[in-house]
Amino acid sequence: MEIHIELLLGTKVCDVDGEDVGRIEEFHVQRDESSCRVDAYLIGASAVIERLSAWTLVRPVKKLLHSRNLLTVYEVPWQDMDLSDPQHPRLRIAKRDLRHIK
Amino acid sequence: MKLIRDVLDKKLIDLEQCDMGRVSGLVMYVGERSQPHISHILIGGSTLWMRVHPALARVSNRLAQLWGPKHKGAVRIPWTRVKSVGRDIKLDVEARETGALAWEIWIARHIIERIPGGGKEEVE
Amino acid sequence: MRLKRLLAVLNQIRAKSLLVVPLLFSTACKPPTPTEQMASVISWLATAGMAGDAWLRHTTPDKYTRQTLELSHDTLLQISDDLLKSLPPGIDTASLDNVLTRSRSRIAQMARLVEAKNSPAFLSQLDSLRADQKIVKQFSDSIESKQ
Amino acid sequence: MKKVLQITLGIITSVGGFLEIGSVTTAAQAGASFGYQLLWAVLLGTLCLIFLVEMSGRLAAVSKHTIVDATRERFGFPFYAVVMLGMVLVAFMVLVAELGGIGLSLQILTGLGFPWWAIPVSFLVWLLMWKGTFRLIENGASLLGLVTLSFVVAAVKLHPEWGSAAHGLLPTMPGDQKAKYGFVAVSILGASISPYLIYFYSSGAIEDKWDESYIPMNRMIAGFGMTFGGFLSMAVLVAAALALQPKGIDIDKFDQAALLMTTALPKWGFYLFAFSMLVACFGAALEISLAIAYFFAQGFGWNWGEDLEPSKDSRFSFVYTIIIFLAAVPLLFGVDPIKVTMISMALTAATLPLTIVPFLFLMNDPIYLGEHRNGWVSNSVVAIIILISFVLAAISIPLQIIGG
Repeated sequence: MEIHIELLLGTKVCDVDGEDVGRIEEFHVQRDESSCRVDAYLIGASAVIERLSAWTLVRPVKKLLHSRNLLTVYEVPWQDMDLSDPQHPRLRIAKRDLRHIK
Repeated sequence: MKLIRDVLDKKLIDLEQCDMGRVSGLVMYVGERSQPHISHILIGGSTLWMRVHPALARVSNRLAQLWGPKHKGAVRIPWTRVKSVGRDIKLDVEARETGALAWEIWIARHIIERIPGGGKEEVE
Repeated sequence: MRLKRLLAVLNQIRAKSLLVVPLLFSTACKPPTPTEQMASVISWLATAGMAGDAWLRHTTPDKYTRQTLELSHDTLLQISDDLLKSLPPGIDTASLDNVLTRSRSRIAQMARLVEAKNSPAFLSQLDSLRADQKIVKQFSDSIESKQ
Repeated sequence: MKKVLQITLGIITSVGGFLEIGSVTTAAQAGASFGYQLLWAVLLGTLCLIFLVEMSGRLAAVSKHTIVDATRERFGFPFYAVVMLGMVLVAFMVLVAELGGIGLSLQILTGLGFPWWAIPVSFLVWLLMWKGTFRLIENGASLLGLVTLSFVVAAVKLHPEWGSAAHGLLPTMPGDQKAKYGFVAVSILGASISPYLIYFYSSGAIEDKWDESYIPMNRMIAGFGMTFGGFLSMAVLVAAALALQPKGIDIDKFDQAALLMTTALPKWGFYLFAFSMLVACFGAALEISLAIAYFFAQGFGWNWGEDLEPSKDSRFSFVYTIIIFLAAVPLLFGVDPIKVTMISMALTAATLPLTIVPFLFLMNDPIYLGEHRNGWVSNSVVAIIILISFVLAAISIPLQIIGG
């Protein structure tokens, strides 16, 4: 099945129980000789920072606020994402089992 | 590599260093069990306007039917033709043959060349 | 938490909502007060005077001078009509109307004299215009004090 | 030696290209209505512009991307589309105003009304774009633009009181006419911080093939060029404050502005004004048409370059051709260019955040700029400019309605 990345960008994602997780904001891909495989999806408002390449700007603010959980990004491995309905992507796992990065 | 930051909206350059537009969209192929991969790069057409609002995409399609080059819809370039991803994205294709320059050539032939001093679009 | 909310808000501002940026706005102005209208009158009388001075020194083209004088005349006519209707009580409307009408006809006369290249007559009109300008200024001061 | 020449040329270009109908009208209006009181707005606008221009030049030199390229890449097409809508609308109105300014200058010189000039003037602007090279447009227009230095001569000859002029560099509130004061202040800022100038400058850096070695030069050109340009605006303001304010002349029409230098330079003042405006508006019209075409071409990834033959970048040439002739239409119907100027300056102010917010992100991007990223000084300045831009955006339209 073909899915348009540019339209998937910004769609809301629910977890397996129907709980709101956030929006898809970025895609981790692995590129080799001829292919480009999607490893993981980054979800959550703060993933926008990733996409804007704005970490140098945000990091000092984060440091200033001494908070670890301030900017959370969920990284969802491709196996855990169900894209059978591209307009309503669902996780195959629960929100609490998700991995935070940064 | 990050797809939105490093690929989407980047400029595409062909074998002869000719600008051939920007990445308007990307097609991901999702199989039953296999790992999803990027199959095509999309250039132009209503892809861009679809990103803003579906209504704009409809308008752009309607207008393209009334006017412009024959080649309609977005140009699809297989990911296998990507040579490198850096400041710009370099492709292993010739822009003219992909249809990515359809509008450029159409406007050159129908308008610009007809104005004195416009020059010829094609190199002899 | 603030930052997080801000980012969430930023995220929500997608093109769809941004496109609703209000583009149409009215340029309608509120009606000018008598003080402002008097300022305009003075401005245009002074414009006519200054354009006249420059013409007498032969440093501006005839056509420009005539057009500027005509423009002053027309603009003054327009402002005076509205002004005289909205004056505060206690102002001698009749004599203000009188002096405004007089200066307008002087300006119109000056425009004709430019065409005839009659500098001496132009100069005498200009001097009388100056005198009228002073009277208008007094009116303006008393209007301002009554507001 | 070559560098010195380049810097000099760059500075001359910035000075010669600084004044246009917007900055002259707003500065003259400020001087005529409020004396020296609004000098601070010119100073503030110029300072903001210096920083923004320097940054856009640095981004282009290091990353080979203009602000427009980078905005599209980082913020995506939907955001770019919104900026495009705002930018094109405002720049189009400014172009109408500049073409009208040329027409008005010719009108006061010849007596033939400006609507008659709309078509010939647009045609001439278009012809220069069609046939000319980037160098010709940039250097030719701005060398001629040096005639605007006559405003400085006029201001000095009127013997300003330097003390009270210096006092005007600090913001003060006026006794009365608060709405008008605010409106003129916003218009001055809108005229100074003109997005098209920033887009034009950074595209010029690409056309001239700048690289990292140009960073110091870029700083000099931005700093000195814009400072001198700011002085020119201040000179207009001072001249208006001395020549027009005592007589009570407000500037509503171009014919009144034409009297600006007749007291200071009795013999040549009128013609110098007309010629300065003619040249300045002509240069600005060229720059704006180019900036609009650059904006489209860079955003969509088309071929572009003012030095290419039109058919080699047909979409780019098509955009400026269409836009220049469309801009003549309102003038044909006799729309007053001064009114268009005032509305477009307020609109520029209203859309400033769209142009400036991306700067904060782009200038901190390690991928684009590496070690040449903004330091904390520049970042604080950008933050302040963003703040100012939001305030301007919020107040410009209400002020336009009550004070305009």
